[in-house]
Amino acid sequence: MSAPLQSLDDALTLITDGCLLVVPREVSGVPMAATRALIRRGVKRLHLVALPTSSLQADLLIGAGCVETLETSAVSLGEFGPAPRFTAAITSGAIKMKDATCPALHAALQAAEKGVPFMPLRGLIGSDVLAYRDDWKVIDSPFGNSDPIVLLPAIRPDVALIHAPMADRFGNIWIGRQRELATMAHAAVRAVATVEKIHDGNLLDDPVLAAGTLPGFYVESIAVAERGAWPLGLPDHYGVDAEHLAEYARMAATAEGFAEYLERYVYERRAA
Amino acid sequence: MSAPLQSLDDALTLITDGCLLVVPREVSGVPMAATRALIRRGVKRLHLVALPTSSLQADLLIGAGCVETLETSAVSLGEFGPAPRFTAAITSGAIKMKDATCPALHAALQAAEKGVPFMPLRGLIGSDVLAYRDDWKVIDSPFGNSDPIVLLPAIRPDVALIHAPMADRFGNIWIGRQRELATMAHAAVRAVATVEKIHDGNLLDDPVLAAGTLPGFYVESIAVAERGAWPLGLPDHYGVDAEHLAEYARMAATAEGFAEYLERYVYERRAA
Amino acid sequence: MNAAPREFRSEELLADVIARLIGDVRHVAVGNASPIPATAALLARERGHGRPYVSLLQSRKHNFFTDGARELFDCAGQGRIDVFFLSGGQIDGQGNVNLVSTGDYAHPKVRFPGSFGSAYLYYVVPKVILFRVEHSRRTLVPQVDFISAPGTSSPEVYRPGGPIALVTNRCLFSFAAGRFTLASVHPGHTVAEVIEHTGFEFERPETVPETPAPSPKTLKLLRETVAPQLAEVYPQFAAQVFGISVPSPERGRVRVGVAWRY
Amino acid sequence: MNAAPREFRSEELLADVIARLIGDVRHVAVGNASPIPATAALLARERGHGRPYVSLLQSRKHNFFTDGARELFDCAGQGRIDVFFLSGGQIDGQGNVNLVSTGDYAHPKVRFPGSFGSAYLYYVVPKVILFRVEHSRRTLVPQVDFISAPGTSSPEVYRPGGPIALVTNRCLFSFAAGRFTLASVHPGHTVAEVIEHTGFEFERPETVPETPAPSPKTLKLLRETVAPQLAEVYPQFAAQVFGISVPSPERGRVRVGVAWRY
Repeated sequence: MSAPLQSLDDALTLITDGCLLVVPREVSGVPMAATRALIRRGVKRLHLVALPTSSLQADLLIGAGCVETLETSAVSLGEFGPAPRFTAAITSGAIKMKDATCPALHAALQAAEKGVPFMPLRGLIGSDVLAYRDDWKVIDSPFGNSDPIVLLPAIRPDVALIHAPMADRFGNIWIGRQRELATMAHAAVRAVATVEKIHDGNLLDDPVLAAGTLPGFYVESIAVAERGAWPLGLPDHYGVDAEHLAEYARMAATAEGFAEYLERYVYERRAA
Repeated sequence: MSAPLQSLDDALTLITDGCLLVVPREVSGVPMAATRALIRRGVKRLHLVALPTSSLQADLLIGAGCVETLETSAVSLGEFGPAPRFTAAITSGAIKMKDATCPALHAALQAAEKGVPFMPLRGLIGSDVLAYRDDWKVIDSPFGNSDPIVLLPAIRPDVALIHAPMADRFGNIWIGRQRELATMAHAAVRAVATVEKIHDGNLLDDPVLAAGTLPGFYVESIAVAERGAWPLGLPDHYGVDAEHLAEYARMAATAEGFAEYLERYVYERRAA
Repeated sequence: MNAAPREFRSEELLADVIARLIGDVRHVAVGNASPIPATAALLARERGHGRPYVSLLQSRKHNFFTDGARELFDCAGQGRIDVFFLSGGQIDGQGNVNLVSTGDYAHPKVRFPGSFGSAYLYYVVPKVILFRVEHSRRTLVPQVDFISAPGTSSPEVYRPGGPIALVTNRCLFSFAAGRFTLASVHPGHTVAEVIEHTGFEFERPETVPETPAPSPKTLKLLRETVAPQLAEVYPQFAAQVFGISVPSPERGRVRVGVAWRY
Repeated sequence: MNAAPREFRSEELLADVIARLIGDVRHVAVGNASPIPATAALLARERGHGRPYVSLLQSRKHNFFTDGARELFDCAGQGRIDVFFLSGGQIDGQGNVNLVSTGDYAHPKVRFPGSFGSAYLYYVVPKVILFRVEHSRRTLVPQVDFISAPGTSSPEVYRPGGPIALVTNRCLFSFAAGRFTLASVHPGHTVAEVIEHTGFEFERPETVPETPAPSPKTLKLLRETVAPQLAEVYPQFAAQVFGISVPSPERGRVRVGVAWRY
């Protein structure tokens, strides 16, 4: 396998209109530079799965009109308040929402990782989360007490898009404790990554680094994007840009303010 | 949580007669020093699950009369031939055998890890592996083509027994790429470990080491056992002792030779 | 012992109340944006001399998970998490919580962030403590518009867990047999006020005790021992409530419960 | 091209046969104690200028897995493994393999190690190549005593994979529609001999070709490029077959196929 190192725009060509795209939760290393590049390119009709939640990334993509369907457990700016474009899109009916609960998304991705059509999950029974999901089934468990249990169909994304501290020239990516990034890559047909930097040598050659490495076998393309999670944080590397997120929360509160945000921070590439 | 560091015999007290014990495959770091200590103590009626296969460890425990039921996908000395005490015990009917296939055991442990009563698995249908397992069920998948699929009940061991390169005084254990050791510890009620050495400081404080660390929260007791996998190997640390395994294969070919092996290498502690 | 009025902040009272609810358990996990439950969990750990084990999911230091974002849920499924905290845009008298939306689900009036892990954790964690500072007829309703997770389940449903209490800025409710009971009213508040501001019906004893104020020993523990630990995860909160300031390069400002403002 | 007899070892012929069966695929995985399939996979990679990706499960160097022992099976379930190798204590004419025991399962005459991953991988890997050096009526039987994994499945069973061929020390069988067909007989062996030593019935064309001997180019690749790579995992085999000796602190001696001696 040769190194799949590419420019950011080239690395993202796999993410086409209508694509089933999985992205990680807000604290796992969110590919924000890549997200801005996708918005600039004008990707459309994404079926976006946020594993299991999202913050700025989903809100930006929704506000920019890139999302047709959203499947996740929550979208919020956390300490900075509700996610305004998500909230507006849901109340106006602009996107289709598939409400889930965190472990259901993890299990559905693990089903794809394991090549099984479904995974069972406890909980959910009697909730409206289940009531509104006609793609989830309930069976009586054939073991023990024949009690009812939910079966979740596998989610096999077309592309998993992640951001990580480093990659090597063989396509291996160091993800550390963020092991859901490995599950996403395993579950998806193809994985695309941005990284802070390139590691000299082969990450798999060092047993200590290898323990936190996603093998390049799963990775289709990689682009270097320094501070590529900004304004979100990258665990153990940099924190969130609180001032920027507060500014976003203020600007995105209205459609006009959001358009101005896009103009200033996405289209003009000032911060990308 | 204070450090659960103990002497080898004390660390193993959790492994009682009749215990459902899970042990790792022959190349993942097998707790052989601990196995010899268990034989010396005379543990009885183990329900031994080898994830997903075993070599010397299962053969020794079976030959020494510690095992009532064995659940695994294969027992063999690999390049050194069949596992003689396993083979003898099966043909004489001395132990109850639950034949499995590797991914079924991984899935059954993952079911316990996830707190679900079962996991689905492809394959198996039409095999005698399935035919002889009345604890496995077949249902028609409620998704897609309603095709038949096997459901495997969760295996929740009383104890997971592992060997690893190092632990710290907080009970954290560095397992590296041998992530099935984490699944075993998660799935089991309690985990017991031997390690080559104690790491100064907290393994979770360093993000690179943390990526390969099983948190101490899952670990009940730890004992230091230098070269604790001998005569098997420990990945990235030492290889198998081929001469010893060849000697074992020769001696264990007969009940008398096996008794002599136990006397020389287990009871006399020469090599422990 | 001490009838003289003591100076304490409501956050300190609430943390003390929650710490008592936690009780003697092995492991307490605290989700995101929950500084008061986090304070309570750390307080319980100080009182228990290191027990319970406390996981603050927002923290790197107080968070042992190394198997990715799923480990919390797997851990709960294994029965290894004894106490968790949930909130809700609406909570009703049957213990149902709503983290999704008000009005019709297809055409919501107000949208909340979403159910997070509630539709699972509410079922499998033995002691779930509901925590909602705002105690009003808007938040505590007769019937939630969307059940993110139900307060109780029918007997055939696997459910080792569920709610044990609801803590608000006015009072403490206990929860059992599908109903809330007013357990105590916080100093400075009254039963009449609780009735006025609660949208659901609840049981109450003839005499409702006052929530005990935090003891001097508790206040000392909170201010001197717990607060500095808290500052890593909730620097803004620690500064506001305890006057503790620790620069943290990885964290932004924290505004309490702001995700629930609507 | 070259009618003169060439010197080659049977292991080189078998590796060449298997390399052709592998064909143009993305990923070949080779299990434990399989030096000849490993040789073939590395040969295919040399011919393909780096494609296919080869995973030797016994190796640290030629093994990219970092998610523990389950990753091979997960990877196969994802459809990311195109070729795998299986053997068996018994193989029958329907492609069923037996890795468990002969005689009655409850009271076996001979016990083999066990089914390993066969009862899964045989179903999900598109090209499974059966490899059994010993070609005898003891190993190639009319009907296996225990089906570790069946050669075919009924149409309702999910089965994207299965056997495509059986390679022995005497010949190559192809497999399709539930039956073996004699595809070629190795140099030095005859059709009559194959019939005599095969316990199951099989199809054969009127004229059965001879298995082509490895070309000089192939032999050069094997000896000069593949053998040194192989020595990391199979030092004994590399020494015996190719005269290559690389000291390896992590590996013991390898005896080919010895797990199947009975």
